[in-house]
Amino acid sequence: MNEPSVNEFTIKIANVNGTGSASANGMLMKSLFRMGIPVVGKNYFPSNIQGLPTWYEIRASEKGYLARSGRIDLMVAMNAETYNIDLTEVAPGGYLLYDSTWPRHSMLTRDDITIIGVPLAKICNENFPNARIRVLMKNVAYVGVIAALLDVDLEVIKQLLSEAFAKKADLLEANQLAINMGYGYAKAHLDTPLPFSARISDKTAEHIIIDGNTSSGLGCVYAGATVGAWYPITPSTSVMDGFKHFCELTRKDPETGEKNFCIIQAEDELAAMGMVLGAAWAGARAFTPTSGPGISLMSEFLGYGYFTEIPAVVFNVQRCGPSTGMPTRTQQSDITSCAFASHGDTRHVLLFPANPEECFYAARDAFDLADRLQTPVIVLSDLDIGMNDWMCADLHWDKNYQPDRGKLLRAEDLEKIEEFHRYLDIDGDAITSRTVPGDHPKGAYFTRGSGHNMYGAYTEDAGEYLQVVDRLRRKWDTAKSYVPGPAINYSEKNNTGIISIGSCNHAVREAIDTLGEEGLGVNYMRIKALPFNGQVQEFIEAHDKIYVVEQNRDAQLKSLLCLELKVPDEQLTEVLHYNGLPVTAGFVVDAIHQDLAKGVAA
Amino acid sequence: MNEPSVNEFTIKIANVNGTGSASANGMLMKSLFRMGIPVVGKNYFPSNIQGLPTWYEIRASEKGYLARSGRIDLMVAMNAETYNIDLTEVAPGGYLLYDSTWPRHSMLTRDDITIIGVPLAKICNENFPNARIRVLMKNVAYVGVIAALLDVDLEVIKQLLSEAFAKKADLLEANQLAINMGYGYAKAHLDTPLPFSARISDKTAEHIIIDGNTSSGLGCVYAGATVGAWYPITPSTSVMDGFKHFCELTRKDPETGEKNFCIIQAEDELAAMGMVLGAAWAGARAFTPTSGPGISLMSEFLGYGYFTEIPAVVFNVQRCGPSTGMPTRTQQSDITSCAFASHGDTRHVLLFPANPEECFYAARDAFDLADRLQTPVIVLSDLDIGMNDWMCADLHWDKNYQPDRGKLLRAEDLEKIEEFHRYLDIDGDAITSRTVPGDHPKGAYFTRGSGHNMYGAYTEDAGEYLQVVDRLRRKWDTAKSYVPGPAINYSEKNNTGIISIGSCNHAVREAIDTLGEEGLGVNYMRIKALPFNGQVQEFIEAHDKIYVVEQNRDAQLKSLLCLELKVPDEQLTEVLHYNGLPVTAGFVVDAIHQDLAKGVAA
Amino acid sequence: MSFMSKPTVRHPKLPVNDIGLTVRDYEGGMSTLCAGCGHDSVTGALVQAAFELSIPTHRFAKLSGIGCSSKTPAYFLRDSHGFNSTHGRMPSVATGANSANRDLYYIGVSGDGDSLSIGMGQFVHAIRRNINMLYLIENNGVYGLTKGQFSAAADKGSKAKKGETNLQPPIDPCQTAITLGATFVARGFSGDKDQLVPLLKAGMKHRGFGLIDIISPCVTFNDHEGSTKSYAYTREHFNLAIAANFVPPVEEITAKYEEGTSMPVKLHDGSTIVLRKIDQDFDPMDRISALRNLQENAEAGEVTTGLLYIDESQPEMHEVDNTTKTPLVDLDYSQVCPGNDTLQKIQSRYR
Amino acid sequence: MSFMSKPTVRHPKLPVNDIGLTVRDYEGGMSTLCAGCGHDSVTGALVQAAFELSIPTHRFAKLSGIGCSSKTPAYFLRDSHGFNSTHGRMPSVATGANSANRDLYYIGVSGDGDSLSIGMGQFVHAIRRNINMLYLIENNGVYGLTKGQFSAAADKGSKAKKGETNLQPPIDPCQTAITLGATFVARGFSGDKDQLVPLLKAGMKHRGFGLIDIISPCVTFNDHEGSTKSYAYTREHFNLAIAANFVPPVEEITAKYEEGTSMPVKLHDGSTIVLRKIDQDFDPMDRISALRNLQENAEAGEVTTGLLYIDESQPEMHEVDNTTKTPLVDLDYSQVCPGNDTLQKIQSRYR
Ligand SMILES: Cc1ncc(C[n+]2csc(CCOP(=O)(O)OP(=O)(O)O)c2C)c(N)n1
Ligand SMILES: Cc1ncc(C[n+]2csc(CCOP(=O)(O)OP(=O)(O)O)c2C)c(N)n1
Ligand code: SF4
Ligand code: SF4
Ligand SMILES: [Mg+2]
Ligand SMILES: [Mg+2]
Repeated sequence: MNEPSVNEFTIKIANVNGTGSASANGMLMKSLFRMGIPVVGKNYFPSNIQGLPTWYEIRASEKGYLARSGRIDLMVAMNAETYNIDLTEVAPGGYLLYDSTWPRHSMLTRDDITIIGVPLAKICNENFPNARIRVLMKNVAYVGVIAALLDVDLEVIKQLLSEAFAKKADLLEANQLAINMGYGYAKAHLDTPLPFSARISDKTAEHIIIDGNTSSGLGCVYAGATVGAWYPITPSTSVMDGFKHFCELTRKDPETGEKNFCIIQAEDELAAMGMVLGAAWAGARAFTPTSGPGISLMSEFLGYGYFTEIPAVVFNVQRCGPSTGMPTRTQQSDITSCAFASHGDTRHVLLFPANPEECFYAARDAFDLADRLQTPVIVLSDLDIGMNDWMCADLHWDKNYQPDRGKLLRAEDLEKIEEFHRYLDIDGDAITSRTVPGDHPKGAYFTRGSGHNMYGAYTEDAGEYLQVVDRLRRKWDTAKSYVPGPAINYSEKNNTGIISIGSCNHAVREAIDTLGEEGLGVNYMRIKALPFNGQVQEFIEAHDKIYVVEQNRDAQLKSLLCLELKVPDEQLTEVLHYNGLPVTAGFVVDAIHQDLAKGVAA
Repeated sequence: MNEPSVNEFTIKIANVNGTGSASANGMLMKSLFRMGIPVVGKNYFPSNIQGLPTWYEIRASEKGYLARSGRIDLMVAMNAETYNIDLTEVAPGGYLLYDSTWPRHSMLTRDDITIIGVPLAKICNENFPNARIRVLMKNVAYVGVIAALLDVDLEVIKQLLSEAFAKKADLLEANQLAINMGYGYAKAHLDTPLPFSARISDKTAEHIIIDGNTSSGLGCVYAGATVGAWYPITPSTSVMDGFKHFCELTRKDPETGEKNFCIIQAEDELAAMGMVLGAAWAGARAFTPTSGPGISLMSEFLGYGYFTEIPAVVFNVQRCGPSTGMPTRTQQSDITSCAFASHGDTRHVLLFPANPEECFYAARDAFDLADRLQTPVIVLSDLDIGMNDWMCADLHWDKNYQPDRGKLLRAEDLEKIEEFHRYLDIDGDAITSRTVPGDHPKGAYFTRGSGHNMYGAYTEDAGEYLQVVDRLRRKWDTAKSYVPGPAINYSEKNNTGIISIGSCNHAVREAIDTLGEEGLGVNYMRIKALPFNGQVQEFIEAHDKIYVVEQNRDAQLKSLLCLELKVPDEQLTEVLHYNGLPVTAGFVVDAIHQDLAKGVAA
Repeated sequence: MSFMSKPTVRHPKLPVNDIGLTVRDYEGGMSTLCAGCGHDSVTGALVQAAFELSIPTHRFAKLSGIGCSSKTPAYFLRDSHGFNSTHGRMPSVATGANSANRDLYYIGVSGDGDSLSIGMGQFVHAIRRNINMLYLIENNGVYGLTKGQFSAAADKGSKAKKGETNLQPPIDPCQTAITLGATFVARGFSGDKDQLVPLLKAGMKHRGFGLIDIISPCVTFNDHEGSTKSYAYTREHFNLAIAANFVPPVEEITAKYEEGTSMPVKLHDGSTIVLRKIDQDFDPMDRISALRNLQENAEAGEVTTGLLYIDESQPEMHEVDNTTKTPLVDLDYSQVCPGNDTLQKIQSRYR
Repeated sequence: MSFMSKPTVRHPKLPVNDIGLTVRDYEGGMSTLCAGCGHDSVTGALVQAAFELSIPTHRFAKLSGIGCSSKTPAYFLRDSHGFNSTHGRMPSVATGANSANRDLYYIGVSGDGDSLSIGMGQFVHAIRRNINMLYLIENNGVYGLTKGQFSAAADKGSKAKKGETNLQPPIDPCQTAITLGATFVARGFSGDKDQLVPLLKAGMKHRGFGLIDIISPCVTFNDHEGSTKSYAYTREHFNLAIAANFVPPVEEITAKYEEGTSMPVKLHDGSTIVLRKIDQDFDPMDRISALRNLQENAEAGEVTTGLLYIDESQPEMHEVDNTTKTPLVDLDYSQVCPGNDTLQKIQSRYR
């Protein structure tokens, strides 16, 4: 960023976890948002609780590019331990802010960037008596400094502070003091603003800043889920935190405290999945959030749900595998394991939201699909979507929405029919009717993971068995017309396409713009669900060259496309990013450049 | 079978389980075997213990066709409950033997077969005083009848009896009496022999009759496995029974009774897998046998083994899925779930033995591969191989065999080197060295399923993480040159091929002969392992048309071929048999006929 | 063999219960277990208990894991919803079902393998949550369905059919449950229906988790000499500690109870269990006494039966959670959707 | 932060143990836990205990599950093999490792979440098999690593940091283990190293499964007022029942013990634990007495610590199984391969 620019920059703040920097960083991001500037906050934190390096990255982009930017304009290097690496990450021409209370090691410097020292600790030590407060206020103080450097509206910050500390006057005062100290110091001692800075804009009206786990939890509330069972696991834990929070807020009888929901912290993921199946079988909308290891543990039960046709909803907030892997890093590497979770010929319906907004509506869709298709539906988000702060359009709830419970016969429906058979395909769409236990004697049936015939009776008969599993396979075809189709940006002019999925979206869109500026027009399809429907097939057929951008090592989405749509491998070129950090537009552009260069060389 | 024939027939005996028919049926089969006639015995039994229908099918084939034949020449209908279906199964021109003590329902008959009544119960009731003995001897008596009908050598039967009841004189006497009664009755009242019958031959020398689970267990003994952990599950249970039996026989100190092995009946499959990983990590060759649901439950640990590179051996004796499915029916439907078991970018080395003989050697190969590749290796057999009686060539053990422990450094090796790093790829083959806990301080390292760098240290660094997972991917390539290549029957004349796997083998070979007689030359490749190596690729490339014959609904082998070798879908035509019974040659031939007819019609 | 294959022919002379049903209406499909299997007797006792309680059949939910024992829900209560889950995981499914509908009678049927090996974790946590259900372990000391391996309930020294001796100590589900705070713990014997039926009735009516460990011999794999779970062994070492008699709410308790030996325990629906001490040392209201006696008797090789421990004062899961009294499945969507206005309000925090 | 990053600088004045190592040699990598975390103190005590026992470092195998507690094996015994397994599954891995090599000292480190929720089944069965290992539960009443949810060890009424009250009854690993037949059960407190070190030493030397439940406060999520697992609460309610002193084989036991209050217990390697009753009601040789006291004290809100139960007479897994004395990993292939002749003989049965 060598030319002065407005509302296009990335700040990265290096810190140590457990020092309270999160709220300061969040405040900085929100103040930009309130100034009307599109913004995104990404948190890179360790898998421990206190004392290890942590980073927070804020990208402001008037143009609305909200992927990880891949370049750092201003590094706030508050962690001596990582100073060395942090220094190297700054883009040429960029800035590094550090705490000059203590001298930097002389060797650690660069000529192509500007180093800014502010004696943050010193200032705080002088102004705050208590040790813990000093640590906290150092964070607030650098926000003050940055506000000055970037010309952030101080009033906005102060408003944020007064909202946050409405009930804590002493803290409000301390925070305001720290902001002022930082701001004042910078104004007095530094060249402000920097060549890149913030200016009031209008791009964030009717938008919110939210993480995908919170919006997933909120979506479950609105979708009418009444039972949630879970076992804590990073990065999915806050889905249930969100659900619980909003349930407590909206579904508790103000007088009796009685709850219109039931949340169970299970003993493990096997149990969580069992609880969801039990509750869904009993007629409730039930769900469980988890991450990779949980999916592995749920495999047996997922297969049970598939074969017995129980509508269950699972949120898999993907993290970096294999095994425990890097639990606080992001990946999209559970696509294969979710699609085929469990032994035998099992396959699952998947949804792929791309951001918190879509997580909210995906919750609704997942429950509707699960009920209509009577099968487990897994929503695959990831750590990037689930735990980072994304700017999204306001959420709305259609007041006419009614849950689509599918072929669920309640007592009054059963009264009207002669006989009920659980697995009899009356309508020819491979979907059969189910009932609610306790409703009516006519509705009683026996659910079993062992061989059953279309009347629900136990069978070991080859023919009866085939009737059921072949119908399940046909149901997969039915599912194609029910699941959300892909999001497509198409122009006949282009014969190159990109297919991607979930949290790759922002990076890909930005990459497509970049490529467009270079003269390479690229069409775009974002997959939203498995099974793939006809539109997916058409898009692929309409292009000579297609890049599949995804965040895993083994090209899992591409593999599924090849398998399910019988696409020849050479038609799809893999673009794989899987180091645990969110993919950037630059990575996508580079990969395509490289591939094109290969084409030229060949 | 309308013309008189010798040593080519199939008998099916319908019975009720828990009535002791198994030993009588086994004796019948073995007597044919001892006459020098190739034979196979298949047991179709219910998932319960007593009182439900069960069938035993014996195919004798001088030509050595030992797949399920798909046609019944002689039905022995001992179960009134299934009489109706059993009757329909007899091939036109065939025979049905029933117990004429009680009248048959008049409606249940057929004109195109011959019905033979023998008052078995009556004969037994007259000759045996005790009720339990009567039930048992009825089974022996029908063996006597069949011996007469098929001209089975009575001396062979008597020899078998005297071996079986060497220490039980009274039982021996009863059995011999029952045989004689049946034989005598038939000789006196029936036209014997039938148009198809048995004649002394010489095709079974240097062969044994054994089931694949027993030979797998035996293979583990010879491979030097010292630790076996398991949780009982049909149809894999007898793998550990076999291992235990042979260990007790050969690895127990005759004086102290001390055991050179340790078998643990785990509390479940998760624990069994954990035990295997623990024991393998500690330096032992360790294994666990299981079936589908067990694989699902082991998923998390399998991924752990992959990422931490622990050599573990798993036998998956596949049964009919999804979920609990039909536990006493066969399928090959865990190929996908085993290949990708666990979340994240995980993939496993698989072996596919085709019969009990191969199970024996596959055990050895699995341990050698696991040790060389330092990764879990899953041997996929199935119920048909594992629990049925197959004729195989004698097993031999190379006296020079030494376990290939791969890069396992013991104390003396460590003494020789400067430094040891668990995950450092020194040789460039993506395989690193490991050590045995307790051997030497220099060998100590820390095993973790979380992010680790090539020195084994914990990491959350993107670059260090990539080094490890990229190496693991390269190890997959190394594996290609270590795993057994396919078995290929190739002639340049043919441009049609069949690819198949495991227990499909006999049916496919027979089908190829049939097609050959019709004038359609077909080449054949049987896949023996994943990953696929270059030969697999070459075979596919060498053919215009390839049928992939496998026993699951979702074309799992074909899918893997497409994915791994980037084969275009249209080059491979699925032939899928998945009703739980073993595939027959007829099914394969019909499927190919139908496909060819489609080609013609199109 | 399906539970649907059996036509319900009503015998005109069969007695009917308070809701006009006969015992036949509480039966299920034909059993496919071995002739003489203890589990079939438990099935019979369950049918009797459910009939005598006059509960409408469709108000039961019957759940199980995998095993011969776990097959039995197909053989009773044909008109009840059934859920034959995966091996060892019935407790979680029952917990989930109960969370969605607190008003049904939940009967969980499990085996000693199903509950004490693969299912141990879930068993423990269902107890801890005090799920309102009746939980039966049909305990035969072996894995019946997989052909006779020792289970974790096999006694030390017990002999397998082929002669092998079990060398590991057994897990006693009753002692474990009492230690973990279970609120209703009993032991029965499939061979003693008179004792079992009242225990089953009490267990169904108990508020919270009711465990009955039922010694239920496996005639095929564990009924030989040397087995400590055979009919013969159990009959011989049977030791009834606390007899229980179930009295429905409407009936008056007429008998006089001697102080200290007989005691009525009121259940939450107004019915009563009348307990009678046979073993005077045993106090079924006192955890430690119950544990001590169980342990001492076990060491002496005795099979202690009866209602071993009861505590009606503990809240079950929904009471702990303060869930609404209406079963969640019966809430209308309007009762759980906060509406768009609330959504807009909520979002003000995210700006 | 790896255990490799820390250079071992040997201070010349540090005392050495019988095999010439200093306490530094028993340390590990730098801890990444929160400053003040109880788990770090347990790490310190382990280092001390291992040092004092003079066991060569590479003869330990240290295993764990997942959690803050389960991270600690990286922070002690740098020269020992470590196995940080999956969540809740350390017991099975330890069992497998032990099956392959019976001669190492196995130290399993777990948390209350790791052992009592997801790991409950494996925990129970490791006890039942009497695996020869020391098993530590670093018990803080919460899931530390996932940020403070209640664990199954949280006491009823204990308050979370944000104010929520736990309403479910706790699972006490000690009571559970005693009921299940564990042969060495102790409770310690990370804040009391003097008591902990001898317990650790005794546990390492105990033949069979040695459980120490160590109250180990989580300063970040469970050290506030209202928590019953805080430093303050534990200190205040700390109740030492049975003090234990470890005496190695060579040392003579010189002190005189008063009949009935002090008793030496011989361990299988010749060392001794000298037990001293502080709480006179407590008999650590008697299951029921131990259970009764634990339960009564728990009801009174007390944290009973010390060596709660010990039984040196029970065989561990290999003794039960009669495994060869040579660790299986050290058998030569020739000792386990029956050879081709035997193979041919075996096959005669299959003809
Ligand atoms: C995951 C899984 N593992 C193993 C099995 C095989 N299996 C079926 S029943 C059973 C044991 C049943 O024992 P128990 O619960 O005591 O029932 P019983 O047959 O004795 O009544 C086992 C191991 C299975 N069905 N699923
Ligand atoms: C299968 C699986 N589920 C969930 C998690 C997430 N997880 C990590 S640690 C932990 C709880 C740890 O609690 P505890 O054992 O008490 O250890 P502490 O951190 O309190 O020492 C959980 C749930 C995981 N790693 N794996
Ligand atoms: S095997 Fe045993 S438990 Fe199973 S049905 Fe037969 S007798 Fe009952
Ligand atoms: S979160 Fe708690 S348990 Fe974890 S390291 Fe910090 S203080 Fe210890
Ligand atoms: Mg059992
Ligand atoms: Mg904890």
